[in-house]
Amino acid sequence: MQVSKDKQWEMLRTLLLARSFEDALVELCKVQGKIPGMMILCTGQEAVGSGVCAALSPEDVILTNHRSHSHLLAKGADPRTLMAEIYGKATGCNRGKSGTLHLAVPEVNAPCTTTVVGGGLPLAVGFAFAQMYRQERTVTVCFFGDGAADEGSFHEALNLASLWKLPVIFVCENNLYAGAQRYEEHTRVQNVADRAGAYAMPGEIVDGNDALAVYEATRRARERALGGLGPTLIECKTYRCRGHGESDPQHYQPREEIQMWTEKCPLPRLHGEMLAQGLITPQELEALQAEVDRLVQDAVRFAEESPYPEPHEALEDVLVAS
Amino acid sequence: MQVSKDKQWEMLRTLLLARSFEDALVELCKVQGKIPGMMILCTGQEAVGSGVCAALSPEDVILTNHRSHSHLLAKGADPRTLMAEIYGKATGCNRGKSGTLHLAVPEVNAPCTTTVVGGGLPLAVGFAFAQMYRQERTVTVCFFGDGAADEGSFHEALNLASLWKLPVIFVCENNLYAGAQRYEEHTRVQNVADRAGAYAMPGEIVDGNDALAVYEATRRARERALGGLGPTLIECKTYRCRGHGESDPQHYQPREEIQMWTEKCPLPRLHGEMLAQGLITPQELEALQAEVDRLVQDAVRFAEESPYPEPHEALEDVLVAS
Amino acid sequence: MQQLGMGQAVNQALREEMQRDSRVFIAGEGVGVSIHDSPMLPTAGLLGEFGPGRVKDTPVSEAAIAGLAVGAAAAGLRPVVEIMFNPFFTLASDMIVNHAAKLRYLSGGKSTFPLVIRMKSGAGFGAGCQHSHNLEAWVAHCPGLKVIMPSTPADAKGLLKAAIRDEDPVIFIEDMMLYFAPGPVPEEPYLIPIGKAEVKREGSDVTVVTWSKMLGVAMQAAAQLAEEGIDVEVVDLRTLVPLDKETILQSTRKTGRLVVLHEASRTGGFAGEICAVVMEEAFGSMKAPFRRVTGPDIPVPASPPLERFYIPDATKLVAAVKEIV
Amino acid sequence: MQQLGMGQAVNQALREEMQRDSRVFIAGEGVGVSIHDSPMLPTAGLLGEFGPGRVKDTPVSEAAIAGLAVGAAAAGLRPVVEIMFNPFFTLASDMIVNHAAKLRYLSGGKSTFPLVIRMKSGAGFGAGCQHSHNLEAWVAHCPGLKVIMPSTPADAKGLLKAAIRDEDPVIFIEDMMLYFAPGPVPEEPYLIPIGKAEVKREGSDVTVVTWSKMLGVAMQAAAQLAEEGIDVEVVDLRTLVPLDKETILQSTRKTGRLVVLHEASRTGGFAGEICAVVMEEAFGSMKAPFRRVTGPDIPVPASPPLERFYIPDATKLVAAVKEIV
Ligand SMILES: Cc1ncc(C[n+]2csc(CCOP(=O)(O)OP(=O)(O)O)c2C)c(N)n1
Ligand SMILES: Cc1ncc(C[n+]2csc(CCOP(=O)(O)OP(=O)(O)O)c2C)c(N)n1
Ligand SMILES: [Mg+2]
Ligand SMILES: [Mg+2]
Repeated sequence: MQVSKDKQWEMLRTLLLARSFEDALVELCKVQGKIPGMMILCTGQEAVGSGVCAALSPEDVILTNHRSHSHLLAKGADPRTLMAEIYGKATGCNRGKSGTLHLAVPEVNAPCTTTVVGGGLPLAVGFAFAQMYRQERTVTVCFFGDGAADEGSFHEALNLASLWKLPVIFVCENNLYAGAQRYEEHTRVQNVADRAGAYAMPGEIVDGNDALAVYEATRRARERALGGLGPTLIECKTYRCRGHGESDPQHYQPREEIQMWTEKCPLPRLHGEMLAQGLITPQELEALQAEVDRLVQDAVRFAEESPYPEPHEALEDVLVAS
Repeated sequence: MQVSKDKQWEMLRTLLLARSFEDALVELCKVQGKIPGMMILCTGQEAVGSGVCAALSPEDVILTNHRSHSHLLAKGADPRTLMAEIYGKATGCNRGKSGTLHLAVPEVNAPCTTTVVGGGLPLAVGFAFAQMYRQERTVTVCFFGDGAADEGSFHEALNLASLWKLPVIFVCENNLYAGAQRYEEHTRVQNVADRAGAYAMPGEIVDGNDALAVYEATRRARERALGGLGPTLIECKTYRCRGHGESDPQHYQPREEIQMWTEKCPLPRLHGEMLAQGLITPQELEALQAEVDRLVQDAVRFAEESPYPEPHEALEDVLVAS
Repeated sequence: MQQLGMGQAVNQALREEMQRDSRVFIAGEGVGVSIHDSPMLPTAGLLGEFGPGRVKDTPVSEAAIAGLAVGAAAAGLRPVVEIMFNPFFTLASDMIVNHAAKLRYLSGGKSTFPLVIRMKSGAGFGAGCQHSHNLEAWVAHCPGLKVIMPSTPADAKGLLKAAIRDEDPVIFIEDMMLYFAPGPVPEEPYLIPIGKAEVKREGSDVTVVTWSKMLGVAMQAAAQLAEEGIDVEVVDLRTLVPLDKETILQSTRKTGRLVVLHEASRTGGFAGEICAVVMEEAFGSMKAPFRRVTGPDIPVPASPPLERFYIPDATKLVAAVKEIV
Repeated sequence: MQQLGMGQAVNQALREEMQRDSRVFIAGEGVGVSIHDSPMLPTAGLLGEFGPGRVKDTPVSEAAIAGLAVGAAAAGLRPVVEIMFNPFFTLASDMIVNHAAKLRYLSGGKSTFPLVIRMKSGAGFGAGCQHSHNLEAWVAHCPGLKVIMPSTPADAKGLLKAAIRDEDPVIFIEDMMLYFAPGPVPEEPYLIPIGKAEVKREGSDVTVVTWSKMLGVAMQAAAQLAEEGIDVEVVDLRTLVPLDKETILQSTRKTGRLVVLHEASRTGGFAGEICAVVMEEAFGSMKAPFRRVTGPDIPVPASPPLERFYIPDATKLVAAVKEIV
């Protein structure tokens, strides 16, 4: 099935936006003391967030993890409040409580983000249970890494989701590394998707650098979920082009490997095809790039100009009522 | 391959012993206040313990769970100190600290028993790691239930054991129930053994009421392990003929189902074949039965006559040195 | 008034709240079909009344059970899930401590987590330390959680109903032994506010602060001591977090003497918090050293005489009170 | 004397013990190949020296890591495993609390579990509450575990070596911020006994009991207060369990005043234990209310001004001391 021009544009736009956003962060991180905490980027993996979110409705829920930027931007999060949160500013989407690691944007149905590896998986069961309980026509997507697939939480969550046929899509972003461990150093199973069988759940492998393929797989999984057929495990094969975090010297990642994957970059992959098919013109592409760059510059300016929270604001937001 | 007569006798003896031991407990539990705690029996499942342990060397380690009697007796544990522990007596194998639920018998390389469902699985990784580290020619067996296969600990343990090719045999005793939940009410995967593939580990299904089949499967898995080929997951299909514990009225277990499985009892299954093949005579069988019954009566007498621990002994055995 | 065990009182609370609010559901191991038959148990009969859509038996998967609650709460339902025994809290603790308690804060106050985790606690049934291990001090040391530990069936009912209606995550700990000790429970609907201690016995000589099953021990000791002319005030915390400092301070300022009684092991137990609060805010009124009467620093042993040795009793409490009066 | 950060001191302890005893191995996430480059980190270089047989990188599987330690210890090895950050202790807590701490007791003293769990703790690196959450009070409330929380590189080295040689399970908690604050460490081999506090500064007016990173705050405040004529005695616990009551009591009997300082959140923190011990055994000597200076009852926030607000500092300690002197 041909993906509509609009959808392709939407994906291209979020791909460009995520990349521009993170490219800005790479530079900002070089300024000592500007960005607090650990900076974790998804450069090279953006097709996963873009492809998945393009297949969702605004009411669908996503749960992301420490590597969240492309997921959140693709779901529609405002780059300004995201950037401000990353700076630790009062205008940040989480008022400075989260910082860069647990960016949560309930406004776009990304209601909570956990950086406990694997932590999102049991939460997804709860969100999807609520969707089924209320007979909504919505699904929950949980993004997680290949490393997370070794946590006990993965196992318990997939078993329960399958047992109750919950409307959830488990999206494993296999970027070939979990911290400094290569995939084959942390498990012997050839594909994470092969684990789906352990829960009598369909498992699908897609090229995680191909936004269109990710989109199609998500669309199918979403239809299954809405049809009452239960969850799907989708494994997106991709690559972490930068270090685990910005302070990681990447000694353990072979230069040629990084090079090879950089050549498979999901951005030219999509706009190359779109150009070839005449879905976009070079001028339009340039204009789109300029538009997202402006958004990012604006977000950085917003974050820079925003105040830090007052120290005592730390005491707020713990409980609704105490 | 024909299993030797000696081995068959050994298995038959431990089958009869475990059954006799537990039949005594059924009666003792009816006496109000005699046996403290929850009494959990393995009636009908004894072929698993007997078959597995017959394939092990004395130096091999077993880790068992809340349903431990047949495993421990088959590994050679003294019925007297087991029974005394079940009574909560000072002469019990664990000085009254454990009671019936965590019977540990380091003397026969059953060094610690956990009743946290699934808890034995990560421990088994540690024992097997030590065996490999010291280049011993020994293996570790971990017994667990079908319910335990839904715990996160199962997943983490099997992944790590496979990754490091540890000499461990994971023996799942699928007795069709986890508490009051039927197997198909707690997971959708058809067989627990089907999960082995999720760890690139061989999985094998055996008739858990056939001691000879269990023995053979264990022997093969042990050879694999000693040959450096790593762990095996063996699923023994069997049935919990009594309730989860002795206070369970078993409302949820269909009478016909219990009846059907009672007819598949592992004791006549083995001695029937042995009689047919002339490996044992009716008189020898009767004598063997009488022998184990005497052992059990002696164990009960020992437990009855033993003193309770002094209250302050509760303070001992926490730390080696404090 | 109706006489109910605490399990029955919990059962009534669950039933009433499920009838009142269709967002409330329960989940856990054996909360529907059970290996037990007794009508004294908290979830007896609920499956029949509310059906399998709202009474969810789960696999043996504590992390998934807790995660279910956290996610469903954030999505607007009112989960009440059960962790069968307090030691298994460990297996759910990441979901409860790093998620239920923190995700609201991490969202900057945007998401809410109105959930209840019910757990059975307490020694006395011979099951040993992997089933009996009181860890209320753990959850009480976790900002973002509320912690309730009722001592009577009536309190349990009113507090559980309040917990289910609360907007924040609540840990609700039931001592199993209390299931089988009937007490009066009002028939008409009522709630008991979270965060209020109750003086269960007024007295002037010494304050005993306690909670859960140990209230019975405190009342028994108080009766004994009364015969010897020692007048004990018994403060039942009911809620550990938020802690009702007012009531504790009022009582200790009056009596000038403090004994804290809990079943959990001694070192690091919640008694320390009470001692600290009193020494911060009522030092001037205190006339004598404090005493803690607690389980010893050992795991709970299984054998009956050992287990009895573990559980604090009236004799130990009487002795401790006499040391400081 | 050599000047080392605490990570380097830990590194030396690991190296020396691995050289001495072939049963010692280390395991954890990134203990071999790491995403970090710094020689200041605890396991830097050990993979190269001891090889992949004894330096085991594991999958992201905290329960399996802890279970590996428990099983291997019972089988006679000497595991030293790492749980990367204190909040992830939750995921390993069943293996540590229900297994490492209890299985010896459950065996009637027959099995032993000589293992060390190393964990990084402490706020100050802007990662937020799922990475920064001091939970030493949890492990200190668990019979069967020993708990060490060193404040200086020299203490860390001597205590870790003692922990590795100890026959019981030991939780060893390192504040990450101390990795980057060099201090003197003796070159010659030495051990520091578990269970002994150290008076890091003698004084006569008030006792400050503290541990880990907060020692630096205490020493700084003591120096400030000295200028105002207030003479502070600083007791560094070093080991939380077993607790060195003698040293605490000796000091508080002398000064008659107690402030406890820790980074963990306030309610249910280990300060309560210290307050209780002193009120049980040194009531007669106490001249003033106690004070606790701790993190507030909130998760650790990420934004720099909020995180600074969270972490107790010398200003807060000075103020607390002045309230009671
Ligand atoms: C429970 C837990 N353990 C360890 C960590 C530290 N940690 C953060 S990210 C990470 C690697 C995760 O790998 P993967 O799931 O593949 O995600 P990726 O970083 O590759 O996107 C680790 C170990 C953590 N945050 N949570
Ligand atoms: C972590 C944990 N959760 C719950 C329990 C309570 N429990 C004891 S046995 C059991 C059922 C276990 O089923 P299975 O693993 O199939 O073993 P079986 O009893 O059938 O031998 C449960 C839920 C427990 N002991 N530990
Ligand atoms: Mg990865
Ligand atoms: Mg079973």
